[in-house]
Formats: sequence, structure tokens, C-alpha cells
Amino acid sequence: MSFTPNIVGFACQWCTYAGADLAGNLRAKYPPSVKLIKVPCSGRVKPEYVLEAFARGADGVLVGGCHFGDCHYKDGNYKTKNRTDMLSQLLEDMGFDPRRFRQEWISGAEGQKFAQVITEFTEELQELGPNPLGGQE
Amino acid sequence: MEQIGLYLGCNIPLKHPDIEQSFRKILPELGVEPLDLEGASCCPAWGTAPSFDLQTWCAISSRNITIAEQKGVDIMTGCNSCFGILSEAKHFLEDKEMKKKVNESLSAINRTYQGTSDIYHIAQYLHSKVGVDAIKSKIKYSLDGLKMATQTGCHTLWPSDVYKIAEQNPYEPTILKDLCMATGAEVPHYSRLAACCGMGGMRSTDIEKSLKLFKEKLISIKEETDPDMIVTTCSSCFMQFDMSQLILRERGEIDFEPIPTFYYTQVLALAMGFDPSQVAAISQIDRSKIIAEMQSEQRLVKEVA
Amino acid sequence: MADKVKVGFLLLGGCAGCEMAVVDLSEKLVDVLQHIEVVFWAPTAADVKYTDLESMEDGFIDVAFIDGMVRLDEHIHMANVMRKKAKTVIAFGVCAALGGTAGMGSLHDKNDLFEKAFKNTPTTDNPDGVFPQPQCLVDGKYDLTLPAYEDKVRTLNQIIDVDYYIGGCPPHHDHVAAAVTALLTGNMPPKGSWITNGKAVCDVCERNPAGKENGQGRAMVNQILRTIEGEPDKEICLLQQGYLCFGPITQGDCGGLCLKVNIPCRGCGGPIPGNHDYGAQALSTIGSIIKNEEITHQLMEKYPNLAKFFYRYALPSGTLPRRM
Amino acid sequence: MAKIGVYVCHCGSNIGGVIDVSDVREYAEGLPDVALARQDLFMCSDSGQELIKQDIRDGKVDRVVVAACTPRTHEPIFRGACEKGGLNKFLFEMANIRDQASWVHGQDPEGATAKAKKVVSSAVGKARNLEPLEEKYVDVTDAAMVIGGGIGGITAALELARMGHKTYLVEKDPSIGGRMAQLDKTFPTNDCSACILTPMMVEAYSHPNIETLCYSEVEDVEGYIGNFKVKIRQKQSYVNWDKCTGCGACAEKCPGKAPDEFNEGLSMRRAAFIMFPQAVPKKAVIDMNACINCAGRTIGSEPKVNAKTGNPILAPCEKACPAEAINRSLMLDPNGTIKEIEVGSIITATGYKVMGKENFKEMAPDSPNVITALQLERLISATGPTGGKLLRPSDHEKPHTLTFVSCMGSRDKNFHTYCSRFCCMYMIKQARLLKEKYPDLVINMHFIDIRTAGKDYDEYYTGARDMGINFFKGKVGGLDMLAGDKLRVNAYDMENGETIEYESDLVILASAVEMSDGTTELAQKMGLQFCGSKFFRELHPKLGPVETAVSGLFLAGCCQGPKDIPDTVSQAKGAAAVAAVPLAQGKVKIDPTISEVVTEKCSGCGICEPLCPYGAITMKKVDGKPRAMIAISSCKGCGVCTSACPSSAIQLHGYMEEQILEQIAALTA
Amino acid sequence: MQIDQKKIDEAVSTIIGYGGTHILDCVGCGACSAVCPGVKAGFDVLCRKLIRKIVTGHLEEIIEETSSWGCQACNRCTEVCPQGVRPQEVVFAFRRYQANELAFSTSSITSQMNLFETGHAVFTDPKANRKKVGLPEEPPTSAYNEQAQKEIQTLMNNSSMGELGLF
Repeated sequence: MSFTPNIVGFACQWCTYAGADLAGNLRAKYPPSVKLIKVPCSGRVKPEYVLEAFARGADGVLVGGCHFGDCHYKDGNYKTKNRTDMLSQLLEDMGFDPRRFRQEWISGAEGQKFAQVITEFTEELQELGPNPLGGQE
Repeated sequence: MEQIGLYLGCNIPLKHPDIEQSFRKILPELGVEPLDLEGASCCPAWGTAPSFDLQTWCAISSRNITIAEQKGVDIMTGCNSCFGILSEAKHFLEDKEMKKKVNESLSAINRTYQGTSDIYHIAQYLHSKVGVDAIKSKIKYSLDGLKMATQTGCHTLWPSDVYKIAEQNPYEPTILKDLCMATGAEVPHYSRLAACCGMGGMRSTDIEKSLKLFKEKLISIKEETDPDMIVTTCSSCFMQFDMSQLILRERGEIDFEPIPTFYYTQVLALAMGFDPSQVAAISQIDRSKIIAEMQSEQRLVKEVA
Repeated sequence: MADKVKVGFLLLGGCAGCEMAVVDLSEKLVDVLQHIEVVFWAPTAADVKYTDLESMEDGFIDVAFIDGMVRLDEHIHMANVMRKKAKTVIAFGVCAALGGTAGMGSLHDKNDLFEKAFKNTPTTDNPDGVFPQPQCLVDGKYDLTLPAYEDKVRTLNQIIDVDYYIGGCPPHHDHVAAAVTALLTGNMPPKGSWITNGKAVCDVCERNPAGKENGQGRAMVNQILRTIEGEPDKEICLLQQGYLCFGPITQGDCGGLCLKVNIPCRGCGGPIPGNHDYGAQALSTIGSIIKNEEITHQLMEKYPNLAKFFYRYALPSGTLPRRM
Repeated sequence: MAKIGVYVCHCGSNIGGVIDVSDVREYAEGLPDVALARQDLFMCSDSGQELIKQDIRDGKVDRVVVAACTPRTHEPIFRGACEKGGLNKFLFEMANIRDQASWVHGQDPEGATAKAKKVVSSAVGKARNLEPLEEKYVDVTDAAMVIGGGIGGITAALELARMGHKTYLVEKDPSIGGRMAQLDKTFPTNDCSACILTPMMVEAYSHPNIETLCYSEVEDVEGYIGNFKVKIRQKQSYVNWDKCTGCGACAEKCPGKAPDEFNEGLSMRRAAFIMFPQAVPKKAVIDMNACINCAGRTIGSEPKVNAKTGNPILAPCEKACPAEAINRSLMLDPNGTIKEIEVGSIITATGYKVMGKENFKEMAPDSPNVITALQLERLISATGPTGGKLLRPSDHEKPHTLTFVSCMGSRDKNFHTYCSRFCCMYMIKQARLLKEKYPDLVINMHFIDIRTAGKDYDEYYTGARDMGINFFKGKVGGLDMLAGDKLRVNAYDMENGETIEYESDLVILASAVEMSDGTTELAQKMGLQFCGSKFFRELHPKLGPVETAVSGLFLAGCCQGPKDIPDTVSQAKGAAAVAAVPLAQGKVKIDPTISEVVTEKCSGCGICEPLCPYGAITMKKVDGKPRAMIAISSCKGCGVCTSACPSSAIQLHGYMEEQILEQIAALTA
Repeated sequence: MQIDQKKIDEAVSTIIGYGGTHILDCVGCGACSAVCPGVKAGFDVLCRKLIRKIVTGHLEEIIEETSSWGCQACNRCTEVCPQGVRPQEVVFAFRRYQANELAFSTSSITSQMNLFETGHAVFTDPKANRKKVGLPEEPPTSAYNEQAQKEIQTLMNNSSMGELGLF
């Protein structure tokens, strides 16, 4: 293993955060790369927070929300999707590898999926190497 | 004219070239130009590389696919095993790792697998791309009143998730039925419609077991439908029906005359008026009577000006 | 006021439009001039040498207005000198404050920019491919230098400590007048602030649908139009019509001038205080008010470069670009 | 400056077995603003909580961080401890180092410890910026709504009514009764389903505290616990129910036909029909999709006049109705009517449906003699299409060999991975009833394995073996259609390790239990969630089995997961008990972690207004300018508006910008 | 029957390594065997029974088992399996295990040699028949194409099959 990437995860408390808890209940194994910041809804995640995490050297950023139709707040995740679709494009347009940024819909019942997403994301980031901005400032 | 890569396999070009000839005759008539895939090899058959090493299987299959990719065409084959093998290999090659490894192997022979050519079985191609109506319009001898028992063969049915075209219900296949009915024939249902004929690895491993399975199927066909002929779109099934009925008859295990068996495109070629000595010339069961019946005067469709 | 306030103007990589805004003060400038003394105004108004500023006593200038973005090594040098000479430095206009439109140049390699500017534009006739060089010998004896081109555009505060910021491209002259008045009366916000009324363009825009008596209120954006498409209704909020107006995200000290001539706000006023990243907030706000995914993708098709779209005036100040 | 106390929990060996707790504690101690850091074997124990309380009382800490399990279960406990210690309970933050660290990184103790430190640092960063918040209370409407009139809904409604709460029982069909009304007998006692259900239906319908709204669907739910505003659409029945006596004369005369839903499509009903003989309320409905508008009597048209008699020519249904409940001259709105009600709590008991056989391609779905178990239930019911005689659908002959196939679509990754839970038992029940009635029947039952967990259930199963019913372990692979409408069963006997092949006259598929139609839409209207299995998600799989993530909204019966009648009834009684809590209290707490507008910062752009899913934001004039306002009782604290606000005027308490930025900084330090 | 966890682990990882990736998902429902033509014909160590042998660690004991070579690769099992085990892949993984241990019928070596030499697993001289039906005597396949044969030989020589020394 080349290095353990540092992934900042924003997780909605109803779905993805609960999914991460369930991964724990199931004792699903995944690398200790991700650290979650609990938010009520993925719609609370300002794009700026993602940029801030990257600017501070995070190797990857994950925004996790509920599946469409499952949002605890009816349609917060649709807002998230609008923003994150553009944000990915923005990253690319700024010359920053958008593969470092992931938007995932993980329900509270998808503990295994959470572990799988983190494992895959971690592996992809290991291939990409550390954030080129890391260590600056 | 629509172009398609004609993948022959082994049995059709080497043992039953009349089936190959039937492809070559009917396709241009139906607006399809078959392109030869020069240097194409065995798919490789189930008993070869697939039984030894997954990656070697995928490498040999992908080599065959690259020949079509270079010509920018999809692949069509008349052999069910080839269809199954190539489709499954393509499915394995969707895995990035496998694709990478296989392309490393292929680099030694200056080839790269891309995954741009789709795999079709000739029956699927005739059914979905040419269409039953186009086939009907080319029929010269109507096979109206003849009764056909169909044998689709396993490798176009399952696993339905790897095939480009799948039957609506693989347990109750209808593609071949539709194609047969396009010639005017009657295609009754029989209960072991989707059952295995026993050819393939089973026959080479233990012919007695193979024949046991085959007999069960044959009896279901005979007793439930008593057809004029058996029509298949699998070259292996064709061989089993053509060879093993005679064995069973010889042993006295069946009390009826072997039922003439055709590959579907042979039936179609005959109905379209092609010369039987080219398109339906090789079989162990004597088919001359039924061929004469199929191409008899009174079956001629009156030309519409 | 006993002593006149000593004021300096320094133009870095800009168009001097901000300084035209000062001139546009017209009669107000006459009033102001009773209270101030312009001790430096280069290179726009006076032809000076580096030494003219370098030789001033440190802290000699009370207030320095620096406009334009930082693009050349000369800008870095002069900004640093001015910082020493001035007690208060104001990043004057959006270029100095956030990088300005030229900031989008940071998305390109400087060699590519040179190729484009000095060779590949249709109107350029440069068969030998001569590019400006930092040093060259003319007639075999004059050893001339040109300022070197930096790899990317920077904002003033990325070079020196900045006391206040004024947005606009250029700042509206009324806003300049208000700022100067505040300055002279000592009625200034805390150091590091923007000089602004702190409200969005919508606050002064007559089209703002929010709270309108007709009971309609603001609605989700259900189509995306570029300004070249159709003609916007002059009464209705441009954003509502699909013309992506940045009014909600932008300081409205301009009085919403563009909107009055049916042009959507492009964000030159800079972010509303509290925002750390103009483009990111623009994306967040616009992304939220867009009706659905389909319309979002319409936007992404119509505006193929989102970095340039959302950060038209602010790219070098962006959270990520400033680290890249 | 904040004085943060950090408490790191071992959780026995749950955390301590993987993470170096002392190391994490030491690390925490070195973080800025951390006044002290302690560790304890079980922080949630009395002694653990006492540590926190004492440190607060001693003035050593004014912010608390507990690094332990998940805030989703334990935040309320530690907040409680803070409050008891005298600290505002919102000055508490949790670091999840068990569920999201030690439990998932057991393979990498060092990595897990390093991650735990970051997570603690993030929590400390947030804690540093926490603010005290106040909880507020609102009054409650003393009424409840139960959605779904099956056995679960009826039970819940009755319990609430008996407690004295006004209860609306909403049912989408013309009669209450649900699936249970379709059943013949019930396991493990073989009670007649109708005999035990009908009295309850009548009691619910006539209870003074219950208002039954049949042929009605929930159109929209707004509001929050204690104060839900519900719009209910009463579908158009085209029959005046106030007058209808349920005599059935209209159905007798009606020539329009449609498959009978109550008989699972095994027979036809009329366009004008009464759902089933014991329907409650027993009222007729005209199904306009099947109605043929006899005598040109489209709804709202004047009748033609008989030239001879001068009498109007009426449709058979209206002519037949002795109560004059059908009048096709009236222009009745096909959309029905909307009724608005206000309730304090809601119980969802929307039940289930079973998968249709068309899903199982290998099971000869085209054969009429392949049926679902629910269809068999109708075939053996005295009120069913054959009057209770077992006759196979293709030729109405008595079958001789019957095959039961379990796990169709259940325990199957292609359909549903879950076990449908009550199929084994009902198959055994059906087999037993049939064997009792027709001892010469050959009954072959194929199971992956037989699941009969439940009181007296296994005895019921072993009893079936005694009766001569054949049981085979091994899933049926497929069916072949044979001449004479028979089916060839291709199965496998796991015990023998051999294939089984035989001919059967009737094959019964125990197909998977699924959510009822329209439940997804209902969930969206209410903000409820589904698990991966597509059933309503309960708040906690063990400790909150009837609650949901939406406070004030509760679950009963199969909408939460497959369950049999006793379990449904138990859960319904439980749901009624918790749903009554806010009604009994008369007031509910409002969570203060919601959004608020800082009016001075608001630019009045109004971007936030259409974003709010609850309509909580309105623009009010302040000094002549529009400024956003958020109604605290409507806001649920999602923060969509907070993220969108370009003026940074909207704050989401508990998830403030500076708190999140500090967390990012901590995680990337 | 003895339960030897080490043997179980080895057996399972061997089969997974040869491509029977989903073997552990099997719940033993038997649907695969119910539809398997091989089992029906009497090759009974296929599908469910083969999986049971492997997951109980009895891989070595069945190395000479011929049932696997009676598998038609028809994939009915894959289609009906409720757990996505793809039993056919397990059977073929077992075949690969047997083949790589050289535990298979010598008769099948001919096919491997044919494939290596002509690119066709089955090769019979087609010229007379082809001429008879009016086709060119040599088909456009690898059989009469040296370049193609070389390519196949390169692929096979460079593969793990090449190491078995079958051709």
C-alpha cells in the first residue's frame, strides 16, 4: 500500500452517516482513510467546504447523501446533486483532478456499500497519489 | 448493405460447410453483407482454454474480436458455443483488470482489444436486425403446413445477463419459433423445449449419459408434436440430432424413424429457393424426401408483380 | 482639518478604469481636493521612475489606492514599495481585490498566452514569432529590460498586507465618493474589511421578485439562457428568466447599474462580506435555485468552463486556485 | 476561552481492543482549548456520566466532547449528563470512534488510532465553536391518523380510540379489512380469518372516537409532530354513500366487468360492486374504468326519454338502487373531494402486496395452473370464486397433485434478499387445510429450509408431516408446461443429492412480500425513508421498531417489514402506545438545531424562499425592504437554505459555518 | 466427515483464484442442481454438490472426479441461482484446478494440440466437403493462415497453459 489517503467525508445524518454506523455494526472492513463530518443533510454541504478541504491538502472528499426519493427533507439531495455535478466540472475546469471528489448516495441500510465505496475510493486515491496541494501553506 | 463480421468457428466451416454456404446465400438476399474475419480461430471451445485458464480464454477470444474491431464491424456467429464463449469473454473483459492483463498478452501479437464490437448470434441478428417481415418477403417456397420442432440450444439463452440480445423468457424461447413461422411452418410447443440435447462436453465425456438426456428430449418432441423436421440454430445441437437419432434407432431404443434435422438457415435457404446440394448437402439422416417436399412446385409462392 | 491627507494612486496590471472612476467624481472631486493632496499617481497620471516612490520616506503617504492585479514582477516590487510608504493601503477595484477578469489567465500556461497574444490571433502579423523578452540588446548597445511575466495572476493581498477592499470593475463613482468620505471622516470599518454597504445587488434592484406585492415571490430557475439568446423582459428578474444574474451573490454598491440596461450582473462588485470564496458561493446559490438536474446540465453545456463562469472576476482569490 | 473536556471511552474492548485509548486521550489533552482529557471503560455507564457531571460542577469544563460510539444512539444520553451537570446540553459534541473506527478498522490498529485522533480533534474543533441553544415547546392537536385499514391499522386505531383520542382511519379501498379479509384461515390455530376479523372491523367503524375514511388516500402531509395538517382525497365512488344500504342490487344489474381484486383476479366483478360480502362499511362503488355507461348515461348527462312512456331511460344501476343512491345525472368530480384534517401523530400501516408470478420466468408463468399463494387462499375460501372448492383454474377440475414452491423472489438477489418471513407458515397452513379436506391429495412442498420460529409454529409444521404431506429441502429450479395443463416440476432433493422430476396439476408459488403500491409516493409526502429492502425504515432496528426518523410518525405491520398477524397486532398496539404519547402530553419540544436568519445580514434576494421543502421561509418587509424569516415550528434544520444564502445571513444552529470549517481544518491538519 | 478449517480455506481460495469468485455466497438451496442437465444425466458432483465438497474442504479428494467435464457450461444454474453464485464459474474453476494439476482425461489433450497447431479445437480436413457445396476449399479461418497460427501460438506459449507442456 503506497499511502493512506486522507479523505474528508461529509455525511448526511440520516443516510450515509447511518450507513457508516451500520458498516460498524456489520464489522465491515475498510481502510481508515475517511473521517466523517456529520451534517443534517447533504444539502448543508457548501461547495466551498469541499474546496477548502482540498486547499488544505485533503487527498479526497466525499459527499454522502440519501438516495433520490429517500431524502429526509424531501429534496435536499437533489439540490446537492445540482451543486456537486457543477462542482466536479468546476474542479476539472480549474485543473484539479475531479476524481478526488466523489458524490455517493448511501442509505442507512447500506453498510456494506459504505465500506465498499470507501475501499474503492481509497484505492483510486492511492493510484492518483497525494493531493498535489498537500503540505502547502 | 449492412456489414457484419461472419465468425465461423470450427464445426461449421470444417464439418458442415453447407451451413456456412446457407449463410452466404441468404444474407446478401436479406440485405446483409457478411465480411470474412480472416485468420479467426476457435472461440476457444469450452474444453480448451476456458478449462485451463480464464485469462488465456479471454486472450484468445479477444484476439478473434479484434479482427472484427479492425474492420469496424460487429460479430455474427452461427455456433452457439462460439456465441456463448465470445459473449462471456466480453463480459469478463468489462473488468478493467482483466482487460489490462489481456491487452498485455495481446501486445505480443500487436493487437489491442477495445470492446467496440458486439456479438450476435445469427438467429438474433435475423430476428432483430433483418426482421421477420423481411424474411417473409423473400420466401419462394412456402413451408405452410409443415410442422417443425425447434431447438434453440443453451448458449444463446443463459446466462441472459451477458448477452447483447436476450429472449424475453429464456425458458420459453420464441426467436427461433418466430423465424420458423416466417417460412409458413407450424411450430408447436413441447414440454422439453428448453432442455439440453446432451452434446458438447457431456457427449465426449460419457456418451451414454449424453444419449440418455438426448433420448428424453427426442421423445418429448416426437410424442408431443410428431414434427416433419427438427430445426435448430445451434450447430452442436444439429450434430447431436443428426448423429444420435441413428444410434438410438440402431440400438432399438426408439421405435420411430429419425426425424430430419436442419440448421435454421438451411431451411430458410431452401425456402428461398437455393440449391439443396449447396445449402443442405451434408447429413447422416437422409433428408432428400423432406427437401423435395419443401421445394415442391405447389409450394411456390406466386410472385407479386 | 489641519493637514491635507496625502493620497497615492498606483496602477498594477489593470486598465486604469478604476482611476477613471476617481476622475468621474467630477465636481465631488473638487470638494474632496480641499482635503487631500495627491502625492503619487502613476503610471496613469504622471510619468515617474521607481526611485520616485522608493525615495519617499516610509509612511509618507496616508492612503494608497492600488488598482489592478498582480501579473508582473514589477507589480510585486511596486506593491511592496507602496506598502512601506503608505500608512493605509486600499485594494481599489476588483482586480486588486480579487484578481479581476485577467485572473482567468491563471487557468492557462503563460507560454500559451504569449503564443495567443503575440502570434496566433488573426490580427497579429508576427511571422518571425518574436515574443517580448525580459532582456534585450537594442542596436547592440542598449541593454533594455522588461518586467518578467509571473506564472499566474495574484491578488494584492497575496503580495502585501491590505487594509481595505473596494469592489467593482470599475467601482461606481458614488461608491468611491462614499468611501473617500468615510476615509476622511475616519468612519471606517475594521481593518481587513470591504468598504461596502454589505448588501447584494438584489437589495437595490427593482426587479427583485422577493417580497413583491404581487405575491409571486422568487421561483426556481427552469431554463438557462445566455445573453445572446432572445431579449430579456425588462421588468422581470433576469435570473428568474434564465439569464444567470449574479446579483444575489454580489455587493450592490454599484446600484445595480447593469440590470438597469438589461444586462445580468456578472459579479464585479465582489462577494458579500462573510463569503470567503466568490465562485464557490455563486455555484452554491445558482446550483440551489436551479429547478432540476436537467437544467443544471443545460447550464453546464451552455457555459463550458465553469471556472471562468463562476470566477469571472475572482479566480485568483478562490479557495483552491490561490493554492494552485 | 473555552474549557473543553474530552472523555475517551473504551467501550469495554469494543474500542479499547483496537484503538490505543490512552494515546488518544493524551493527544486530546494537547489540543488547543482542551482543559482536561479523561478515559473510562464505559462512558455511558453511571460512573462515566458522573465524571462529566462532576467536571462541569467543579467548573473545570464548559464544553464536553465524548469520543465513543455513534451520536445517533448516545448523543441524547450524554447531552442529558451535561444538562444534569448544569451545562447547556448543546455544548456537547461526540466523536464516533467505535462504529466508524474500531469496529471497521480492526485490521489496522495504528491506522484506527490515528483516525480516532483526527476525529477527536474534529469534534474538539466543533466544540470550541458551539453555542448554547434553547428548546421551545408547541401545543399538540389531540387527534391521530392511521393510514391503512388492515388488521394493523384497525388494531392501532382501536387502541388509540380506547385511550380517548380522536382517530382518523384512512383506507384506500372501499372497505377496511385489508389482506386478512382475503384469507381463509389463520395459522397456527386455523381460526377462520373472517370470524375473528369482522367483529374488529365493525367495532372500529362504529367506535365514537374513530372516523373511518374509506376509499380515501393521503394527498399531502404538512407540519410536524403535534401539528400535522393532512389533506385526504376521498375518491369518487359515484354512489351516494349516505344513502347506500349495501344491498348489492346495483352490482346484480351491472353488465360492466373487471377482474376482481379481492379474488386476486381469479374471477370477475361488476363495474358497480361491493368489495366483498363482509365489507365494512358495506357500500357500493362504481369503477368508471369498467363502466360501460349503459343507456348512454355518462356521468353528468341528462337521461334520454322513452318516446312511448315519456319516462327517462336510466342506467341499470340507478334503476336497480332502491335507496336512490346512484344518480348519474349529477356531475360528480372524478377527482373526488379533499378533506383536511389536523392530527398530532400519524401511524402508517399500509401493509403489503405479493409479487406476481410473471416475475418468475422459469416458473411457466403462462400456465393458468401456476398461482400465487394468495390466489390459493381465495381458491379455498368459502367467499372465493369457487365457493371454497379446490378447482384448478384451467379447467375447473379437482387437482390431484399439488406443489408448493417457497422463496419465490425472497432470499433472491435478483429480487429481494430478505426472507418474507410468513410464507413457510402459510404454505404449511394451506397444505394442512387441503389435506384435511381432501386426504387423497398428493401435496409436495419444496423449501430452501423451513422457517417456523414462533409460538406453536414448529409443532404446526411437524404435525403437517404426520398428516402425510411431503416435504423436500431444495429449491425448485423450474416448471415445464405439459399437455393437459399439467406442469412438470424440476426440483432437487438436498438430502438425497438427487434431482426430482414429476408432474403436478397445480403449482403454488409463495411469492415475496413487497410494499403496497403507492407507498413510495406516500413516503415522499411524509418525508419517510426506505431501507435497502424497500420497506419503511424504523428509527432503530432494535430500540425504535415502531418510530421513524420523522418524529410523530409511527409504523405498524408489514409496511415496516414482512410479519404475520400476531406480530402485526403486537406492533400496532405498540405504535398506538407511542403515538399517544404526544397526544397525552399535550405539548412537544421543538429541536433548536434549526435555521435562523440574521436579519441585518439579509439582502432580501429571496433565493432561500423557494428552496425550503416545508415552506418555512417567508419574505417580510423590514424598513421597507424584503427580509427572510424562518418559522421555527416548520423548519426541520436541513440547512439547504444556509448553503444557498449568498449573504451568509442564514445560520443553521448546531451546524454553523465556523463549526464545519474548524472540523475541516482539524481533519486536514 | 472431518472439518479441517485449513483445508476449507485452501479449497475456497483455490477455487476463487481459478475464477469461482462467488462460491461463498452459496446458501445451498439446490436450484442449480435442479436445472442442471449434467446432474440430470448422472454427473452428480456438479453445482450444489461440488460447491458443498469445496466449502467443506474436500477439494483434493475429488480431484479425479469426472463430473466437472460433463458440465455443458449451459449456465442454467447461473440463471436460476438466487444468490449470484454463478455455479458454472465454480465448476469451471474446479476444472481449471484439475487441469493445472494434470488431473483430466488424456483424450482432451488432442483438442489443446489442435488449437495450438491450427487454431481449431476440432480439426478435420474440410476440403472435399467444401468443394462439394461450392465453397473455396480453404476456409478464411486460422486453419490455413500461418500468421494467425503464429499469433495463437504466441498467446498460448505466453500463457499459464503453456507451462503445462501439453503442446
